Order: sequence, then C-alpha cells, then structure tokens
Amino acid sequence: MEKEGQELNETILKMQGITKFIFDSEGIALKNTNVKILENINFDLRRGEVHVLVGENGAGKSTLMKILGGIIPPDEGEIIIDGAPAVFKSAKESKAAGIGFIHQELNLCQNIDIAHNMFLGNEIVKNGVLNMKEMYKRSRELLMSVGFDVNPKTIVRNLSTAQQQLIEIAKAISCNSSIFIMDEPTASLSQNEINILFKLIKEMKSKGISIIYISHRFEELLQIGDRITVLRDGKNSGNMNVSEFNYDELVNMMVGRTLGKMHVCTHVPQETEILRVENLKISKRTLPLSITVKKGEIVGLGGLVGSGRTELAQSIYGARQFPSGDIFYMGSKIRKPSPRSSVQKGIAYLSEDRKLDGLVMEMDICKNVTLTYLDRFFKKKIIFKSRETGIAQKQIDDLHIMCRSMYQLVNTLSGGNQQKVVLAKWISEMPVLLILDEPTRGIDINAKAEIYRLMDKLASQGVAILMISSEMPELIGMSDRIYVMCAGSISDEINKSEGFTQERILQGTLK
Amino acid sequence: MKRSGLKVLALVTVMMLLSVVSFGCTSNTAATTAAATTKSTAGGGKTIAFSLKTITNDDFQKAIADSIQSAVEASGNTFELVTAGDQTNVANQVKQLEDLIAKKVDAIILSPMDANAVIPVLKKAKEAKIPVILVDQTIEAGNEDLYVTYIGTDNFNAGKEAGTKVAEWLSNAGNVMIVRGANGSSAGDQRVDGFKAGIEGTGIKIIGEQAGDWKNDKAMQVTENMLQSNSDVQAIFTASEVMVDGILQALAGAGKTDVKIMAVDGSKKAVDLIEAGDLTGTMAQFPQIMGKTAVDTILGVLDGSIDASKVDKYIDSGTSAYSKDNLADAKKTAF
Amino acid sequence: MEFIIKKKSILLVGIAAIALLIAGSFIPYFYSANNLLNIIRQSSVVAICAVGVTMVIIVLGIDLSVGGIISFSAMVCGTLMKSGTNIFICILAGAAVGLAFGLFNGVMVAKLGVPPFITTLVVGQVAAGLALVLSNGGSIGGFPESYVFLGNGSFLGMPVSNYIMFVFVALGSLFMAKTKMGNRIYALGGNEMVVKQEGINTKKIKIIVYGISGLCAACGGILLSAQLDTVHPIQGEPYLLDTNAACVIGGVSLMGGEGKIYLAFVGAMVIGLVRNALNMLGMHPFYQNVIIGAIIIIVVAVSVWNKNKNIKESKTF
Amino acid sequence: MSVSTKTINRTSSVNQFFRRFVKNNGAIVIFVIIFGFALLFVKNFASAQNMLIIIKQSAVPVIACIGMTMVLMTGGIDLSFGYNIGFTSIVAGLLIKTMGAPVWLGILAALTAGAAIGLGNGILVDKVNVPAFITTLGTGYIVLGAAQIVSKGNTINKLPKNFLAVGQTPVGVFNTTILIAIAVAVIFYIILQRSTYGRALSAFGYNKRASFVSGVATSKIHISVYVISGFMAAMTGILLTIRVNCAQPDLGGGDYTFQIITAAIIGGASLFGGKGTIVGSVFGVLIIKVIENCINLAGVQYFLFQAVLGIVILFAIVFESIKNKKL
Repeated sequence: MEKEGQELNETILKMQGITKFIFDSEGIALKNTNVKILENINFDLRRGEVHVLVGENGAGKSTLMKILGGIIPPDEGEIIIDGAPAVFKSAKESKAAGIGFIHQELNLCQNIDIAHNMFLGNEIVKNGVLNMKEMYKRSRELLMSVGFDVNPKTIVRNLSTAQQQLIEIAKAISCNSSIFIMDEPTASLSQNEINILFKLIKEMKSKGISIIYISHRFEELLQIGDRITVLRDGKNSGNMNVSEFNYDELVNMMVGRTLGKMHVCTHVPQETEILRVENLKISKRTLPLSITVKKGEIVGLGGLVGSGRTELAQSIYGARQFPSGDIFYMGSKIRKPSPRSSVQKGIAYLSEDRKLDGLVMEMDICKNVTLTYLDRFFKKKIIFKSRETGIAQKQIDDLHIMCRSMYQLVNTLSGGNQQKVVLAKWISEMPVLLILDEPTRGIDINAKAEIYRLMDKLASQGVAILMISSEMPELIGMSDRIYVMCAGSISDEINKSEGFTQERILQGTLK
Repeated sequence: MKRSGLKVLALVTVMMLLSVVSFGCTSNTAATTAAATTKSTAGGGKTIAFSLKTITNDDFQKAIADSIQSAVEASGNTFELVTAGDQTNVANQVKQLEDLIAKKVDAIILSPMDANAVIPVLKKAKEAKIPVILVDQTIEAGNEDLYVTYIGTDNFNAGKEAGTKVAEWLSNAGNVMIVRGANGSSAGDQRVDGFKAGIEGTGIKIIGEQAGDWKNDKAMQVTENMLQSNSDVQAIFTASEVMVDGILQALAGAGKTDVKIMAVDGSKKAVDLIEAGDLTGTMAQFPQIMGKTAVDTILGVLDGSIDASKVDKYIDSGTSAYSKDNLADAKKTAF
Repeated sequence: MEFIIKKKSILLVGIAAIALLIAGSFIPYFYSANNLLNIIRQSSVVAICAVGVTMVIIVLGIDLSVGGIISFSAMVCGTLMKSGTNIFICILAGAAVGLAFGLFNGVMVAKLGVPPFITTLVVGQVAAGLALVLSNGGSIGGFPESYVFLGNGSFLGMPVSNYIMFVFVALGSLFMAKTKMGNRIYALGGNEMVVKQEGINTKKIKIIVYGISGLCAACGGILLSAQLDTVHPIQGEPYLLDTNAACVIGGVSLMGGEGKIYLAFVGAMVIGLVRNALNMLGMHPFYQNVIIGAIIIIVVAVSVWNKNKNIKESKTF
Repeated sequence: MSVSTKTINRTSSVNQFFRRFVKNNGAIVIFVIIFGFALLFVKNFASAQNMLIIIKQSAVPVIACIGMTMVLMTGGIDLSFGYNIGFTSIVAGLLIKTMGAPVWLGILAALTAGAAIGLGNGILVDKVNVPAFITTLGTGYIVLGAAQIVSKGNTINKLPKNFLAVGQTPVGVFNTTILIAIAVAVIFYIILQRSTYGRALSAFGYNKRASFVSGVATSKIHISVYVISGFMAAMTGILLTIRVNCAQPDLGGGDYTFQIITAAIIGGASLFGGKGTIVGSVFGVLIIKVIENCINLAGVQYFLFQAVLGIVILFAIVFESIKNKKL
C-alpha cells in the first residue's frame, strides 16, 4: 500500500469533536446519567508516525480507541480517514478501512490453532476446500515478519499473552492495515519481548504504517514515539512532540489538578500491625515477597498491570492458591485462607473487575449490598426486609449512590455507581483489613473524589487499607507507604517521609 | 491441593461403586430370578437363549422366562436371558439376537417385540442353522420358514373373548373405556382390536380410548381424565394387568364402585384382585405352558427326536377367562 | 490442547482395547471378524447421528431431538415406500424432513434465543408424536430388497451399513477440518464475540449446524429402518441418550469449541463394544445399565481432570 | 389539557404494570390463556370435580418440579431424577410390603436413598467438575439398573392401608398428597424469597465467581441442591407409589424427568442458572397437566396425544422466549 515519494507527514486520520456519554454493555449511551467519558476530543494521525496517547486510567484513551475501532459508536463528532469522513457500524467496517486494533484484552479463539485464527473470516479456499498448506505457509511468513518463530499449528491457548499479542499484530498486518491501534501492548511483556515489539514497530513505521500507541511508560514513548497527545478526564489536555519532550510539562498535562484537593489525607497510621505477609510466592517461578499493613494505614501497591499485584491481593484474601509463604493476620497465622473465612475474619477484597467477580449484575442494589455479610446480618438465616432495606438505604445515602431505587438492577447503573455499590457491599459491615484493587478504575472525577474521601474516613476509623493502583496521583496522594511490584515480587518500598516521586515508582516498576 | 485431594476421593468412590457393581454381577446373578450364564455340567450342556422385551414390571413375561429357565436347567442345559430393557426398544432386541448368533448359541427362543423388525435377523439365524421358536408373539405372515413353531396366545382371540365376556356382563348394553398399551406395541393393538371385534354388533359403546403406556401412573391419569369427559361407564378393558392398579385407583378416586374391569394376562396378582372383588375378570394366558412346550420342542429338535419340518407352525397355548366363578382353578393355573 | 485430545483418544483406544481383551478372554467367537464387523454395524446408527450432534455440541448447543427425528423421518420414508414410491425419492424425502426439523431447531435457538436444550427436547417430542400419527401407532415393514440391502446386505465381506457410516464420519471430519464453515464452527464454539467481530453471521452458522444434525439423525433413522426392515414409530427413543453419551465419551466438550467427529465415532464404538461384550458375556440386562452409566461418568471425569490440570499449568501467574 | 396528560400518565403506568407483570409471571399468563381457552372450547372441562382431578394430578409433579428448579437455578440439571423415582419407589415398597417394616422406616429409608444419590451427583459435579448433564446421565443409568436389580423386575401392589394413608387421607376436598405439595411449595417459596440460603443460591446461580469472592459457601450450596433434588425425587417416588398403589422400578423414568424440566422452564427457570421461581414452576406443571387433561377430555385420538401436547408446549416456550426478548 506504500506508494513511492509520499511525504510522511501528511495527515491520514482525523478525529474531531468526539463525545461519548457513559454507556452500557452494548455501547448504548446512558445520557440520563449525563456523565461524559469523552468530551469534544480532537485527534490526528500522520502517515508513518507513532502517535502516543497518554493519560491516567479512566481518562478515556481506551474508549476513544474503541470508537475508532468501530466497537462502540460516538455520540457526537466525526472520523475522517484520508480526507473522507468514515462511519463505522462494526469492528469489521473499521478493519476494512485499514485500522488494525491490538486489544488490551486478547481477541483470539483460544481453542483453535494460530493459522485458523489468523485467517478466521477470510480463509484461503482452493476449490471449496481450505488450503491449509497455503494458510500455514502464509501465517508462518506473517509470524516471521513480526519476528515470532512458532509453528502455526500451535493451539492459541498454549501461548503466553505476549505471544498472542504478536499473533494479533501479525493478523492485523495480514489485512494490510495502514493504521494500528496498540492499547498498552507492553503491559504484560517481558523486557526482550518488548524489544522485539519495538523493533517490529520501527519496521512498520518505515513501511509508512501509522501507529496509535497507548502507554503509561514514559521511557517507552521516548524510545518509539513521535508525537504525544494527552487526555485527562475525557478531554484533550495537550500535545507535545517527543523531540521537545519535557517531563514536568507532561506530568502536569496528565495529572493537572492539584493533588491535595482531590486526595484528602486526615488519617494517622497507628502502630499495631494488622497484616504481615512473609516470603509469599505468588507462583513457582517468582521470588518470595513480604509486606506489612498497619492499623489505620493506607498502603499503596504500585506496579504495572500483570506485575502480580492482583495475584498477591487474591492470595492474601484466599481467592487464589499460592505455592508457599505465610500470612499473619492480627498476629495469628492464617491457615488455608478462603474468601469465606476471610470475610468472617473481617478481611474485605474489592476486586479489580466488578463485572467478573465484584457484583452480581442481574441482582438489584439492595441484594448486592447485603450479599457479603448476609450471615452476619441475619443470624437466624431468615432475611427481614425492613432490616435489609435499612442497611441498603444507609449505604446508598452514605456513598451517594445515584439510583432510581434500591431495587434497581446494578447492570443499569453507571460505572461509578456500580463501583460505589461494590464498595458499599464491603463496608456495610466495618472491615478490619480492606484490600482495594484499582478502586477508581474507569469512573468519573466526582465519584473518584468521594471514594478517596471515604478511604480516608475508613483509615481514620482504624481500618487497614491495602490499595492496588495504576494511577500515579492516586498512589502518591492516598498512600502512607508504597510497595512497588515488578515481575511478581516487591521491587521497592517507599515511605511518605522519603517523599513519593513518579520517577522512583516508575523505576521500581521496571527493575 | 485441597481440591484435587477431594477429586481423588470422589473418583475413588466412583471406582469403588463400579467394582462393587461388577462384583455384584458375578455373585448376585445366580440369585436373580433370571440368571445369567450359569454353566451346568449335567446333560448336553447346550446353551438355549430367550430374548424378550423386558421382565420389569411385567409378571407375564417374567413367568415365561422363569418357566423356560426351569425347564432348560432341569434338562441340564444352560439358559441365557436377554431383554431389550424396555417395552419399546426394538432395535436393541435385534442387536442382542445378532450377538446371540455371533456367539453361536444352540437355540433361540424369541418373543418378538415387533412383527417385522426381527425378520432380517431371523434370516441370519437360519443361515447360522440356529433353530428358533417363537413364543407369545409371532412375526409377519409369509415367513414361516424362519422358525420351528410359534407357541402363544392368540392375542386377537383373547381380546375378542374378553369383548364377548364384557358384553355378557353388561348384557349387550352400556359404555366401555379402553386403556391401551404403549403406542406401537403390536400385542396391545391386537388385543384391543380383538376386544372391539368382540363387542361388535352389541349395544355397547366405546366412550373413551387412551394409551396407558403399560404404566400405572399414566393409566391412572388417562382414566381419571376420561371419567371426567364421561363418567357414565359400566366397564373398562385394559390391554394388560400391569395397568390395573392405576385404573383401580382412578375409579376409587372418582368414587365409582360398580365399574366392571376386564384385563389380559392372568397373574396371581390378578387372581388376588379378582378374589378381593377389585378386578372383575381377566383373560388368562399360560406362560408356563408356552415355556415348557417351547423348551420340549426345541430340545427335541436339537437331539433330532423331533423333525422340525413336521411341527405345526402354530401351537395355541390357550386362553381362559378368569372370574369369580372359576377362582379355584384360576388359583391353580395362575402364574 | 491438541495433546489433550491426543491423550483422550489414547484413553479411549485404551478403554476399547481393555474391553476387547476382557471380553475376548471370556468369550469364544468374540474376536471373529464377523462379530467385530457386527459391532461396528450395530453402532452405525449412533455414529451417524453423533456426526451431527458433535457439531451442535461444539457450538455450545445440545440436540435432544435426535430420537424424534430418527422415528419421524424414517416413518415418512417408509410410508412413501409402502405407497410404492421410488426408493431414492423416499430416502430423499425422509432426509428432507430431518433437515427441516433441524433447521427449525436452529431458527428457534439462533433467532428466538430459546435454550437449545428445551427447544430440541420439545421439537423431538413433536417429531416422535408425528411419527405415531403417521402410522396410527403401528409399525410398518416388508420393504423392497434393495432397501433392506442398505441395512443388512454386505459388500466385499463388510456390511453395507459400515460403508455408509464411514462415509458420514469421513465427510463430517473433512467438513470440520477442511472447510471455511468447519473452521468457523470451532471458532464460534471457542469465542462467539471474536467471530462476530470478524463480521461473520453466527446465527447462520448455528442454524446450519442444527440443520446438519437433523439431516444426520434422519439418515441414521432411515438406515435403522433398513437394518430392521421396519419402521417402528418409537424406534428413535433409545438413541437420544446413546448419541449424546457417545459424543461425550468421545471427548466432545459440553463447554463447546472442542471435539473431533472421529473421536465421537470412537465413543459410539466404545458403547457398542461394551454392550456387545456384555451381551456376549451373558451379563444380566439389569447390570448392563449400571456398567454403561459408570463408564460414562469415569471417562468424562478422567478427561475433565486432564483438562483442569493442563489449564492450571498453562496459566501464567 | 392537564386532564388529558393525567389520563395518559395513568394509562402508561397501567401499561407499565402490565408489562412488568407479564415479564415476571409469564407462566401465569400462559396458564390463564390456556385455561380460558379450555373453559370456552373443551366440553366437561369446567367442573369443580375436573379442577380437583387436575390438582390431584399436579400435586406430585409439583414436588418433583420444585426439586428440579433448585438444580436448574445453579445452572445444573438432574437427569437421574426420573430413575431415582423408580428406585425409591421400590425401596419403600420392598421394605414396607415385602419385609413388613414399619411405614416410617420405609419412608425414611427411601428418602435417605434418594438424598444419597443426590449427594453422589453433587460431589461429582462440584468436586470432580464433571458436567452435570453427564454426571446425572450416568448416575441415571446406574440408578435404573439398581432399581431393577433390587426389585428383580417385580412390582409390588396392594400396599398396606397405613402406608397409603400417608398420601390418600382425605382432607376436605383435598388429600394429604396435595397438602404435602402445597407445604413443600410454601416452604421452598420462603427459602428462596426470605432465607439467606435462597439468596446465596440465586447469587451463585447468576455469578459463581462473584459469589465465591463475596464469601458465599459455594461448594456447600452447589452440592446441597443435588441432595435436595434427590430428596424430592424420593418424595415423588413415595407419593407416586401411594397414588397408584403399586411400587415399581420403572415408575417415573426418563420421560418424567424431561416433563418436569419442561415445566420448570415454562415456569421461567433458565438452564443458565439464576432465574427460576417456585410460583413459576407450580404453574409450569399446572399448564402441562391442563393441556393433557384437555387432550383427553376432547377425546383426541390416542396416537395424536404426544404430537398435540408437544406443539402446544412449543408455543408456550416460544411465548416465554419472545417475552424475555421483547419486555
């Protein structure tokens, strides 16, 4: 598709005034909540450039890309490709327009082999029969072109996340895409896998392919980026050429608001130790790690997605088995941790993915709120409506959950309110240790502020909080201590007294 | 680790279950009425197999099986029972017959579940030179060369006699209901057709006819429902005694005491019911006679004392109507 | 994944082999070529139905209408034949009926979103009922020689039924391995979202799959009636569970996406083999159910076990 | 002006209410339609006595259907149910008639046997992760064989009066069986609506992972429903035996299983778990029994029975699913 003598800085993609309201699972906007995830975003892409899109989680990067990928429609604004306005009704159409989307969550059929995945939808057929020989040959070539030497007959399930990502790229290449969207591709890659990927990206650039690259890692965008666009809270908050990269300016664009206002911090850590983890290995391959959390202390757990933070949290909570290590809770060792025993002990775990294991989406707010401590609320095993509604109503008021009534099904709530419901169900009985996994993922500013205030309140009431977060300001603003995780073990511990800096945390994540 | 431990436990239990069961097969079979292969040393040691639909919830079929077994084992030969498992699994009976031929049993006694379905496999038996005797049920006319003889009740006649009896009881006037067997069972159909022929020309009207599927609960339900549509009924004819209990319950439920009931088979259970005044009458068949005659004939054919070609193609094991009048003899002959 | 499937086939062959050995050591004539061919012949109907049902299970469905369709389509075929229609037309008609019922299942499932279990269950009952209606509850038989030959004749020492079955299994396997549709069927079972995103019409695929299943069931039924030289209005009933059991023993995963037709065929053989062995052993009928049941559970338990182990290992932390 | 808007509002709110009612009570709606149809067009249907007959015929299946509903609510299925009925029937029959054991003992034994089979299913499904469909299919075969072995194929009729009394003692126009059915329905209604167990059960049915993380005793619940199902199968077996005054190994059977599953699904239960109500299941059974009753009353030819029944049920199910999509 690359024509000779094309000057490289001609704009091939323009997105203008893109606006998107909070939407439900089908991508239909919930205007009634009137919360905008994206507000009047402008974005343009030149031929053969790597355009890095940065911003905190929930800033709207992924949503913007979903719109470009045709997965969800925009509510306002238009997309222009090669000067012609384009409307994508489906992912297929976007792909046909030459846009290849490498998703954060993988998009392959796990049960069939590489070649079959690559050519799914446009199989090579010779007189009515699949031409497997050709398909294997072609896919091997494509795999080679992304520097991945693997037998295309391998079943995808047996590949690592990184390998699957490479396959998605190869697949996108096979449909001669001219624009690539890479949503945090390096999130779960090892260093040399990353190098392979970057080499590949450089080759693609030289072929005149343009890449929209979403990432948190500054040093990455310095390595491969040409231009940077920063989103904040669903709005453009600035652009920058990598050539004149200025670190502070960029952080300012990303974080922007004065942290103090957002992250209230009135609580004072106490001395009594609530949780102590000793030499815990979250998997056979990783190094042992040890952490402690004190009464009334908020301990931040930083690190990249896939660095093992969630696994650590689930191991402590008992939702997951681990090879070795001891967990001491209020001085005594926990044998065979399990969610049930943890709940009874007063350990609460707010999970990362509320849809998967946080909420029962088909049940109403009231039932979700009371589910966790059901046995404690109703010792006689009989549910008294008045009591139950009382509990639910209290939580709805305390957390300002916006809903028609407590009998509204949670899958009809906005993300922020869903998150509040998850929180409500864990604090409807005061926990001793509260583990928060990405507590503010994908929710709007106001909800965030409220949740931060709530965390502070809980801490000052003596609750020990262990908070996993990918958002620098959140970590820095809320934590009394920060552990940084990398490759499944603790790479750094920082005390507030030493002063938290993004650099130091970033260093930790990359050790 | 914990879970997998439980998995082991669970699987072990299943294994144990299996082993216990398979042990049970070897040990208990002798105990069960219709035993599996129990090779007896005495006599010719020939294997004679009996294939029928099922002996579950069917005293009549069981009686045939038992009489054949006792006769065979008395003669010092080996008896083997194969049942298709339920009332309707025709294909399975054919498979089992094929297996019997494959293992070269010396003779087969067969109660065919379907008049046509067994013909191909009987041809194979003929090729394999295995003599076959039919009991209780015969096969489609025109295939007489495929079996030595057919010993059984003429189901149509039995039904017909039942019809005339009922006509007698009702003195040729009134309403009757019919509770059929399972749809697609030829024996049941013949009996009902016979019954209809029996009441032909009398003033008796059929006001309800439903399938009871040889099952008490189904029979009970359809009877209850038919009674709703028209409770003015004087007699009920059912294709087999296996459904009488349900019918009785239905009548009791509807508070009807004066309804005459005619069934077919003639088991001890039925005789008791007649004595108790619940059942009015039943057309008795004589499985013992069927079984005995079948075995005698087949043994004769096997040792050459009987010339297969000379045997009549149909030996009627006879029927007789049991009712309160002849309880005494009924008790003697009932199975 | 691949190697689990391999494992499973090994497992199956193992079971079959052991069953053979045990049975053989007990029974004279068991090894006779005749008997072995017989076993295959006896399993042919189940195997043919299993071809279709396997596909259905792969797309996360289940087909309980097999029994009814076996009865009804064969009944249509038989009734026409009795009325002196040309055999081929009769067979085609029967097959068409099966196809129609299958497609109906598909539409109900794909378009109306009725769960497959209930759809196929009820549709099966309707078909079985219609078979009774068509025959007034009786059975019909005495078909032309040429027709019966399909079921009972043999060619080059092998029963014709076996050839027919092998054709079905071969075609089915090729279809799944070698065609666009086959690839998409597997993909659909693995991850419907992805297939949709490729712009493939998943509803259409489902409808087709159920159609095929109906067609296979019809052919199975017709073959059965040829073997029995009879159409019995409820001849299909017993095949419902046997077919699904065969697939499952053959390692077709009810979680969808996995399963090979030739393995479902092996599954059918295992059932046939066990039944035959038990008959040959003169095992009392009552005990046969118990053994079959136990075998089904154990085979699946073991295979599930394998899979869980494998999935645990393949997970990065 | 203002008036008109008011009326509009009212109509819309009525409409709203109607929609919600239909959405939540599809079974009742279907029942009303079929019942109305029967009243109008089926001769002899509209008699108090016939209503009573239908209730009597429904009583036992209602118990069975409730047991099955519990399993369906966890996204499982119990195909061994029907065979379990036959097995427990024989157990009770043998003990009470043949061995002359006291009635309570026979009943206790049968219930225990049923529950034990359920426990087996539960362990296989939850601990060994064998799909419910297969587990119960397998145990179904096994239980069937066991029933035949224990009974040697015999049936046991003319059961002792004091045993029959358990189910047949008349209470007003009803009998004890009906009362038991009603009691079971009420108890399980309360369990599902008002008990922590019921709440946890439906949460588990909707989202196993989430309820596990929320500290619900998922394994316990998962196994318990199969035990309940087995126990209810035993109850069904006993009461059915009493109803026909005959204990037999082939009582119930596969067809019975499928019929109650159908009833439960017409009643709004989903094979994917979560959904399902006692009221729905009760009406599901009533619907089927009314249809069967009508077919018989209308004197439909015996060999048409199955086809007609199937077609009507098909309509009911299509209605259910369309309702679920549209409303």
